[in-house]
Order: sequence, then C-alpha cells, then structure tokens
Amino acid sequence: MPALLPPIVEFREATKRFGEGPLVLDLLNLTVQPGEFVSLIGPSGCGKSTLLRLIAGLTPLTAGSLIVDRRSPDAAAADLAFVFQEPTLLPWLSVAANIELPLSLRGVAPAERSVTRRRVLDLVRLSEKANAYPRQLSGGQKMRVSIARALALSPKILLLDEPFGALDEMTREHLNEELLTIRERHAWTAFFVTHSVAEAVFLSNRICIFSANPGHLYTEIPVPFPYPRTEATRRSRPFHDLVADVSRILRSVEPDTV
Amino acid sequence: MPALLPPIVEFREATKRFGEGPLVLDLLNLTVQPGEFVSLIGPSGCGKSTLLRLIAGLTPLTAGSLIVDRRSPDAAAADLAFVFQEPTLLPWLSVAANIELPLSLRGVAPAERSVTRRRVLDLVRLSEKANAYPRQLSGGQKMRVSIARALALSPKILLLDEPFGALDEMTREHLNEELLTIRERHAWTAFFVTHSVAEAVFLSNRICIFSANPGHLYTEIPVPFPYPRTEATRRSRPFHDLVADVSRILRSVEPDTV
Amino acid sequence: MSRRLQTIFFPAATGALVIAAWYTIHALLSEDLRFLLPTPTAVMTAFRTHADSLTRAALNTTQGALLGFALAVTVSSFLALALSLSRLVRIGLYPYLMILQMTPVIVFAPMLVVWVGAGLKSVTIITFLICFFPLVVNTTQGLISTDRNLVELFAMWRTSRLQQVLYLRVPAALPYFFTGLRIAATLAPIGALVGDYTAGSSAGDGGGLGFQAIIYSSQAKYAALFATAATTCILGFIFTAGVLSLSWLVLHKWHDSYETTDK
Amino acid sequence: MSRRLQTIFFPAATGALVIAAWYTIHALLSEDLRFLLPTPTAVMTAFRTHADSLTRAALNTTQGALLGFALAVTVSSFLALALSLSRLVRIGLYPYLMILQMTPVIVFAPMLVVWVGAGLKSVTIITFLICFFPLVVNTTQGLISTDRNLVELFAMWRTSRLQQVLYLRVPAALPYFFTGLRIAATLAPIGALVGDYTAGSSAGDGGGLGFQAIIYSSQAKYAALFATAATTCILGFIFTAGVLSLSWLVLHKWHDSYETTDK
Amino acid sequence: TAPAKISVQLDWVPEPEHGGLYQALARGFFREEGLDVTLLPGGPGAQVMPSVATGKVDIAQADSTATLLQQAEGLPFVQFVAVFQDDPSGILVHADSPVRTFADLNGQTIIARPGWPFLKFLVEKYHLKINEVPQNFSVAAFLGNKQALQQGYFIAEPHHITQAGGKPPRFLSTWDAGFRAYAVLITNKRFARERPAELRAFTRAYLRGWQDYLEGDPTPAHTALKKAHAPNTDAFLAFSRQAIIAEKLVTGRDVRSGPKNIGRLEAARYAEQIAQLEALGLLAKGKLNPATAFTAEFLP
Ligand SMILES: Nc1ncnc2c1ncn2[C@@H]1O[C@H](COP(=O)(O)OP(=O)(O)OP(=O)(O)O)[C@@H](O)[C@H]1O
Ligand SMILES: Nc1ncnc2c1ncn2[C@@H]1O[C@H](COP(=O)(O)OP(=O)(O)OP(=O)(O)O)[C@@H](O)[C@H]1O
Ligand SMILES: [Mg+2]
Ligand SMILES: [Mg+2]
Repeated sequence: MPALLPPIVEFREATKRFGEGPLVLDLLNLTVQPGEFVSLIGPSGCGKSTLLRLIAGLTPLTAGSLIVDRRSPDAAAADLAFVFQEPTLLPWLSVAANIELPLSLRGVAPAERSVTRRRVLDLVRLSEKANAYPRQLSGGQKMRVSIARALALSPKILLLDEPFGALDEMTREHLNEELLTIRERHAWTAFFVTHSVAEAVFLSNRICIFSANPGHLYTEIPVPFPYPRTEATRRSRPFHDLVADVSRILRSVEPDTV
Repeated sequence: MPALLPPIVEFREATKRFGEGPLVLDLLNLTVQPGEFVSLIGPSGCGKSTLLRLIAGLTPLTAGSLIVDRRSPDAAAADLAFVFQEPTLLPWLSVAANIELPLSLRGVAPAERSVTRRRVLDLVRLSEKANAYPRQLSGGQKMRVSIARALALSPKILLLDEPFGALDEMTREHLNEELLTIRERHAWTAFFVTHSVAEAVFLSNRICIFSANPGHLYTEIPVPFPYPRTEATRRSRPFHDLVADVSRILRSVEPDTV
Repeated sequence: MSRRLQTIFFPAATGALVIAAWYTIHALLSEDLRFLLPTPTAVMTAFRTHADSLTRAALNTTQGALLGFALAVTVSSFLALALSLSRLVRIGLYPYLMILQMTPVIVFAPMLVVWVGAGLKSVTIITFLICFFPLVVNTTQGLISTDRNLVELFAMWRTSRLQQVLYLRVPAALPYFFTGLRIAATLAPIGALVGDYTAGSSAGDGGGLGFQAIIYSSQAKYAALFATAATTCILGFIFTAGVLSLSWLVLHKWHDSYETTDK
Repeated sequence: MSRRLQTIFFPAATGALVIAAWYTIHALLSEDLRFLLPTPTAVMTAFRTHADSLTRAALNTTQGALLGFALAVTVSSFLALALSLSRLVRIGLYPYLMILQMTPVIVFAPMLVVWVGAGLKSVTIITFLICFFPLVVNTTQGLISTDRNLVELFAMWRTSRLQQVLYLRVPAALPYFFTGLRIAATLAPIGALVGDYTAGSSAGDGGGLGFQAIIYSSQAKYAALFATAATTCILGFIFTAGVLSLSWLVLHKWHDSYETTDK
Repeated sequence: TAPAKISVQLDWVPEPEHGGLYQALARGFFREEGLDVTLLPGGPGAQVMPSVATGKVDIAQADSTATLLQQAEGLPFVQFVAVFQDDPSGILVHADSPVRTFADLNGQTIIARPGWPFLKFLVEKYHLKINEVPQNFSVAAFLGNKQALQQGYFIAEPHHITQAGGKPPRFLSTWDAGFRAYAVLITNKRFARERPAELRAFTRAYLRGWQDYLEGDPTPAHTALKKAHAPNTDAFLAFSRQAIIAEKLVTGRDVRSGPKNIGRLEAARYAEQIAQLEALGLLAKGKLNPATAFTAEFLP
C-alpha cells in the first residue's frame, strides 16, 4: 500500500444525523489510501449508504471532518462515480443514452462515447438491450445498466452501493472479476457496500465491519491476498478461512444491534 | 405432498412475450400443489419476475394456459400477496400506514390492524421506524417494510421477488426462519425468487432452475428435507451437498445464456 | 437570514424595484400620457378616497369568487375522476369541456342573465366557467400519471376501482391538483370580476369590483381603477396563500417538490 | 373497436347526445326565450350565411392566438426556469406574476392601445397575458418536482446548474409542461378573442372574432354569435390537437400516463 | 287597489339621461298614476334587450337603431316613447384636432363599439376609409392620443375628459350627418298588448317627469341619482342636464321644439331610418316598417 501518498478519503471523528433524528454514524475514523478497495459490510440501516453519500458530498456531516482527494467532499469529485442502491436511470432515455449521458455532459466526443458505451454494455452483458427503455428491463438488468454507466466514467473513486445484490451468482462473479480486471488498468479507489462476505473478501484489500444503533465502525479487517485474484483465490483455503472469520465477526456484531 | 388436492397453480405450454419483443417465457409447464414452497432461480432477465406477474394476473399470457386456485389469474387472488422486486411503498404514508393500508382496504378493524402491524414490524425488526416516511428509510429497511406488508395479509399464495436481496446475512437468515415459522401456522403456497442457492435450498421443497433467452424452465429439483428446518439443517451434510449440486446445475445453465 | 425573513424580504425587495420602475416610467412618460399610469402615491390616495365603495365591491366580488372557486373545485374534482377512470370517457368528454372553456362569456351572458338573473348567481357561474378548466386538466393528468408500480400493487390487492382511486390515484395526483388549484386561485377573483362586469348587477349595493372598474374607467379615474385592480390582486393573494398553506400541509412530508430539512 | 375508431366514435356519440339535448332544451323553452338558444340547424345556416366574414375574422384571430401562444410558451419557459432555479427567485417573483395575471385587461388595454397601438400587437400581448400563467405555474411545478434520486445522480456528476436543468429537470418536467400547454392551447383562441374586442383593430379586413361577436350580439344575431363561438372552439381544437400529438410523441415511450402496448 | 308594478331596465348606470324617470319617481308622478315603478340600474353587462325580449323586465331604455336591428331578428319589441329626439352618441374630437367635418374623418382611426351603425353610415355617405378600434367604456385611449377620435356620449364623456385634465373636446353629432336615431323606451309586445292602460299612465307620468326635470327644480332627481349611483357628482349631474337642455335633446331640435314635443315618435323619421339601415345592408329590405317598429298609441 503506498503509504507515502496523502489519503484519498479521510473521516475524522465524523458524526451524522438527519435533522433531529437519532445518530446514524457515530465518531467515525477512517483513512483510505488511493487505490484501495474497501468493502463496507454491516446490518441493514447501519449507515453504509449514508457513508457513501457523505463521501460523494450529497449530504453534509453533522460534526467532525471529512476530506476527499485533499478537498472538501463538495469541491472534490469530478472524478467520482456512484452506483446507487437503486438503479436511478432516467426513464426518458434508452439504455444507450442513459450510459452515454454523463459522458456527453463531460464533453466526450460522440464517437468515443459510443465506443465506451459498447464496451461497458458488453461487460454487463446487455448489448442487446441498448435501445430498450428502463421500464422494459428486469430488475437485475436495470442495476447492470446503472453499473455500466458508472464504469463508463473511469472515475478516480468508485462508490458502489450493493451493486450486485439483485444479480444471480454467475453474473455476480463475472462482474466481480471484471471489476478487478478494470482496476488493473485504472487504479481507482473503491468503496463497496455488500452483504456478501465472500464477495467482500474476494474484491477488497480491507473490510470495514459496521454495527448499528448508532452506526459505527466496529472493526477493520485487512485482506492480504495479492492481486490479481482469480477463481483459484476463491477456492483457496486461506480465502475460505478469512470468509469464515469475517462472517463470525459479523455475527457477533449483529444479533442485538439489528 | 397432498397429491389429491387440485393444483393451486398450473402453467401449461405457457408462453409470454411483451408486444413484438422476443420470447420471454417459452413453453412453460409447471404444476404447484397447495402448500408448496417453490424457489425460482436463474440468470438475470430469464423471466422470473414475469412468471410471478403472470400468476398475480398483472400481465396476460401470450399463449398456453395458466390456472390459479382453479380460476383464471384475474379471477383468483383475493388471497394473494406480492413482494415486488422494488419496495413499492406509498411515499405519502408512514411505514405503519403503508402496512395497514391493504388491511383497511379489506375492511379489517382498526384494532386488529394495529395488532397485525405491530407483529409484522417486530418480525422485520423495524418497530422503531413505524412513524418514518419511506424517504427516510435505508434501502434494506424499505424492502423489509414491503415484506412486512405482504406478511400482514396472511395470503394463500405468497409471491416473493428477491425479497432479501438487499439484506445482510443475519437479517436474511432471521427472516428465512421467520418465514418458515409463519408457514407452519398458515399453510400458504410460496413462489420465491432468489439468487442465493443456499436460501432456496433451506426454504423450499422444490427449486425451479430457469435458463434465459428465451427464459424456460431448465429443470426442477425437489428438496427432500423435512420441515421444520433449523440452524441444524443448514449445517447438515446433505444440505451442503444439495446446495453444491444446485449451484453446479445453475452454472451449467448460465454461461452461454446470460 | 431565516426562511421566514426571506419570505418577506425577497418579495418586498422585488416590490421596491417594481415601484421604483413604476415611478421612473411615470416620470419618463410625456405629460399627457402620465394619467395612464398614476403614481403609487396617487393609487394609495385613491384607495383612501374610495375606501367605502372598494370595500363594498370587494366583499361583493369575494362572494362570487369564493362560490365560483368552490364550485369549480368540486365539479372539476368529480369530472377529473370520471375522466381518469377511462380513456373512452376522456376522449368522449374532453372536447365538450374545452367547448365550455372556449365559448366566449359574451355568448353565455344573456342566457345567464335571463335565466338565473344578474348578480351573485351569474357571477358565480362565470367564475366557475373561468376556473374549472385548469383544475380539470391538471387533476386529470395527475390521476392518470400514477406510478405504474403502485398501480400494479393495487391491482394485486384486487381493490375496487373506487378504492384504487381514493387511496392511490387521488393522493398521487395531489401535486398536480395543487398546481391546478394555484392557477384557479389566481383566476377566481379575476373571473368574478369578469363575471361582474358581464352579468353583475349594481342593484342593491352597487356591484362588485368589475363594475367599479368599468365605472372608474369610463370616468377616467385611473388612480381609482388601479386601486380596484390592486384590490383584485389582494383577493388573489389571499386565495393563493390559502392554497399554498394547504399544499404545504399536505405535501411537504413526502413530495420531492419540498426539500427535507433533515439533510 | 379499434382505438382509432373509438377516438372518433366516442366524441361523436357524446356530440350526438349534446345536440339531442340542445334541441330538447330549445323545444322546452318558452317561445320568447328560444331566440337565446338557436338550434344547431340555425347555427349551421348562420355559418353558411356568414361564411365570408367568419373566415376572415377567424384568420385574423388565429394570427393573434398563434403569436400570443408562442410568446406565452417562450416567455413562460424562461420564467419557469428562472423560478425553478431558486426558492428566492420564486418567492420574489411569483407574486408579481400573479399580479400580471390578475390585473383586469381593462386596466392594460388603454395603455396597450396608446403605446403599441390597437391591432395585432395588442391582441398578441393580451393573448399572451391570458395564456402564460398556467404555463408558468405548471412548468415551474414540473421543474421543482424532479425525483430526488435523479437530482442526486446529477449532483454526483457535478454537472453545472444549466446541465442539470437541461438534461434532467426539463425532461422530467415535460408531463407538467404539456399539461400547462393543453390549458394554454384552449386559452389562446379565447384570449385572442378577448384581445380583439378590447384592443383589436378593423384595419384592413374588419377585425377578428371578438369584433364579430360584439356585432352579432348587439344585433341579436344569436345564431351567428353561436357560429362565432363555434369557430373559436374549432381553433382551440386545432391548437389542442397539435399539443396532444406533440405530447404523445414526446411522452408515450416512457411516461406512466401512456399505457404500453406491450402488456 | 294596489298600484301596478312596472320595472324599467336602464341602459347604463343612473345618470341624467334617466332624469325624466328619476324625477317622475322622486316627485311621485308614477304613484299618482297608480303605478309602482322600479328602476333597475344598468351597466356594462345589463343585457337590456334580452331582458325585455323575454319579459324579465317590462320596459327598458335603448337607442332606436339597435332596437330596429334586433326587431328585424324577430325580437318582440315595440318602441313607444322617445327619451331623446336625437341619440347623443357621436364622435368626440380633440379640441385642436384638424378634423372639423365628417369628410375629414377619411383615413382616421376611430375608437368605437364594433359594428356601430352610425360609423358605417358615415363611411358610405362620405366615402371614407377608416380604421375601427374597439371602445371599452373608457376614454383613456382618447386622452392618451392627440389624434384619437372616439365614439362618445355627448352628455357624459366631455365632462369626464375635462375632469381628467383634458381640454373640452369637440363633438361630431349624428344629427348633423343626417342620421336621426332616437333614444327610446321599449317594451315587450305582449306587455303592450296586455297592459295598455298602465303603459299609457306610465308614459304620461314619464313625460311629466322630463318636463319637470328640465324646467323645474332637478334636485329630487339628482338626489335620487346620487343615491342610486354614488360616483354621480353635483358637477357632473349639472353638466349633463345642461347639455341635454342646450342641445334640446328631449324637446327636439327642429321647428316644433318645445315641451309638447317631449317623447314624440314620428313615422316619417322611422321610415327614414329604416331606409338608411336598409341602404347600409344592415336591415333586410322590407323586413321592417315604421308600424311594426314603433307605436304612438301610448303617447298622450
Ligand atoms: N414491460 C416490458 N416490456 C418489454 N420487455 C420487458 C418488460 N418487462 C420485462 N421485459 C423483458 O423480459 C425479460 C424478463 O424480465 P424479468 O423481469 O421477468 O426478468 P427476471 O428474471 O426477473 O430478471 P432479474 O433477475 O434481473 O430481476 C427481460 O429480458 C426484460 O428485458
Ligand atoms: N433522509 C433521511 N432522513 C432520516 N433518516 C434517514 C434518512 N436516510 C437514512 N436515514 C436513516 O439512517 C439510517 C442509515 O441509513 P442508510 O441508508 O445509510 O443504511 P444502510 O446501511 O445503507 O442500510 P441498507 O443496508 O438497508 O441499505 C437508517 O436508520 C435510516 O432510517
Ligand atoms: Mg443502503
Ligand atoms: Mg426480476
């Protein structure tokens, strides 16, 4: 891990609540280096999505500090992509247009746009739906379009909120591997919310386990396996052990907090 | 399985396409007895949601026949509940009101309604959010409200479209067990879409594996474990073997069909 | 600045600009055109001079405006329900509603005056005719724009058509309905005014604001004419304030047009 | 019955009912009231007798209606954009837009006639004044009702305010915009008619439909008056047909107010 | 026996052109004839003609031209007494306008109620080309434009114009152009048929009212007029009454002018007006004749 670089994301004593509501995130301290792949895992409602929204600058901190790419979250993040928990497609645009829109907003030329679009649609295996409208897609297909749209941006920081929750295992594994492959080329930093421990272990070099009420970072677990990881990694003994460990910790966190 | 009763759901040579689009479901034959718990599993876009929508009478068959509870799908189904793939809450009602609405539409008395509401909210562990509005909930919380709403109806047929996809493992297992517990009291028939093979095996007495393009029923696998199933079932050898088997079949179906 | 303060400050600031512009234009006008645009001071004076007749007229017009508005809201809600229930009703009825809206008041006025008599009843009907169309169009559009997923949810529950309308389509249509209501609230006083000068009656208490407007206009009392117009506007503001408050009450908790305070 | 056939059949059926009712009412009226409600036959005859003047007047009014409508659409779109951009602009400007809508034409008309002269320009401005408010209100409401999730998506992309408006808020507001457009399309011909009889001009070809209406009314030519009203309605239908087609083109593929054919 | 009820619809808000009615009412002339008369103030939307045609009111004030045109459409009116021997609607001209004669109107813009027959008459008679702009009860457009010409009521508008700071305008009158319309009271034919005695009594009291208003003390009428319509000022009422007297509107401009002439209607003048309207194409030829248009049988 390149420890000399300044951290790309740094929470310090960060606290978040909505209006007068209860604490959602309590005293969060988290430092992430450029190029890290961090998985966030924890019970429903513990503040994972909120954490991503904080990094994205979509909602302000209540107390404490947050620095993203050496700036405040608002100022940063031209180079940020977010795959929301819900697909969030524009209903009036076809799949192709949905994917190309952020590119054209950034002034990417039409020819380049359509190359990129074809590449990412291929990647999520939806090429034949390019001309469909969102309301003609299945749940998983919508989510894949949303993922494709984020990948098309080649961002510096990628925020993924349960992107693969609605996908079958095969597609999921396929996309896991694709994600790692792309990452070899663009060394982006990823924040990845998932409920699958195996997925978290396979993808990330650090797993943050959250507990709820109020949401806080219970523990961080480094994942030592070297990249590139492959099908072989997935079948290895240490992999299974780590998955078991993490699952155990997670279970110990949850029962009385859910 | 009570073979003497007439089937509660019966597809015969059923075919479905949307408008002029490609075939979505091809020549489906499927017979389900009252009280069965059927899991549907298959790649994204293979027609699982569509199949549930057909049973619910939300979309018509293109060819073939479908009988639900001895009637056409339109005519049946006062006793049907559907947990959609997306939460589908009414944004203008609080969580409590969202859950009580279908009950009050059926003329259930207020006192009884609030008892039921409390019971199901407890079940999905969201009691403290009773007065929140949907837009104040996390993704998983919304889904749990949607599940609670369906359970509150004590339906004869329960259609569940990836209800637990957005939930963490603990909550998921908790709800799995709750589902089976409730089922002991009300012997409803369940159609359950999931991408988790383990979940499918744990819950159902039959697993239907679908392949895509066009979606069709690739194979059915009976699950022989007796109910009630418990944590012990989950840890048993035969359970693990069956999960492995099903996963293998699923993998053999998918690669070139996604 | 607090939100409450802003709500007063910004309209007031614009108001100051408008009044400044008004004085400027007045000053720039050639002498013999100035009478067309009496100064705000002159209008204020006219307000005081004609306070009695303006108050009487305003009360008179308010009645017609309120009744016509209430009638429009009621009738249009039922019509919109009917229209939203079926495409066939929609294509069958819509053209005739348009006719009602488009037929010039000058055609209706003699019939109204002869049948229901000049005065409040006629004014109410004309106000109604002027207000109801935006309400019908907006409410209908709201009722047919319901999120398809929610419609399927209700279809699942096998609710009656009526239940679907009451518990789903009506609440979902509220943002559209309130938009229509806001238009209608602005149209009601002006509708009553038009009604007043086409089928009003000066019998009894001297007619409403429309009547006054014509009289002042025919007597070239421009300051008083502006004061009459201002009175109409004040009526409209009161109506609109009512509608906006109601809209806030009903929508702010859940509709995306209102920001949450809990950011 | 095919959809196309239905679209003709149902309005026609309602039309037949209306005409039957019309004849019945006419027959039920006491002799001395009948002149107020000429029979459809009489109106048809009047159409033929006055074909020339009606055509001329209709062409005249169409110009004003079209120009005023176009102006209203343009101005209201820009205004709605400005209003949607900030709550402060909204609370600062909205009351003054209301004033514009609520000030009786009788106050503006003399100024218009003096400043821009009677005729097409004034008619256009009056049509504009009558049409623009429903457009502003609807379009603004549409622009501020954008789905919050999509707004966050754009916030993520750090788009400029302008891009957010153009690529997100504007398309999302289209259903509201078209609702406003439908109201304005109905108001345009009647607005031009009102404009015509308050600030029109007979220059050249003898005035528009508003002139005709007053003349026929003052001469008790009720059948001709009805024919004039019918002409206005026809104009409105043409406008509305245009708006509905455009709305269908733009919305049917994705908006929930249009059913999918692929069920 | 209880006094017979009669309702009269005025054509505009109560003003001195209704002086005869108000004086007769205030002085009790109607009561003396055994009548209980109600005067209904008019206004922009009074719908005078339909109200008489349908019998909603018994009597109304109107001008003979409009009445003739509507009679031709089959509306059951009968004109039975003159208000003014000449309709005081004419064209207002700025004091310093170059327009002095009817012929000077050529090429001008005139603000008038659309379809004003007198204008059409002028156009034909003097071979004019003019542009017509609608008049809406307002003198603003006239005041605001030094070139403007406007249809106006001779006994009212000049006062409002001077009050608003304008110079007293000049006036091109209908009678100077040879367009001799009356201001009249009309009634429904059925009413005339069924209640001739009351109509005769009404006419008697009405004529007495006019004579008393013009020759005697107008205070009773003026008090009533101010009460009926608050904006009436003493100055306006005096101005208007004076104009009526000066132009001999009630008593008649011709040789026979005088109190005896009040209310009189003449077949010859109707014949002339019908002929004029026919020539203008406003009346179908032969559709009306003086006998169907008016009756003198209720005049004393
Ligand atoms: N309204 C529609 N119009 C056209 N095509 C549709 C429509 N709804 C679904 N489809 C298509 O039908 C196919 C099956 O969709 P369905 O939603 O049943 O898939 P699914 O098995 O539920 O997938 P997922 O696991 O992604 O939810 C998909 O290819 C989808 O694109
Ligand atoms: N706008 C809001 N207003 C009030 N409370 C909110 C709002 N958004 C989220 N919350 C609350 O904050 C808490 C954390 O929400 P968040 O969406 O971050 O959870 P999460 O960890 O993503 O859960 P899930 O796994 O279910 O998606 C929840 O209890 C939720 O109810
Ligand atoms: Mg979340
Ligand atoms: Mg699905």
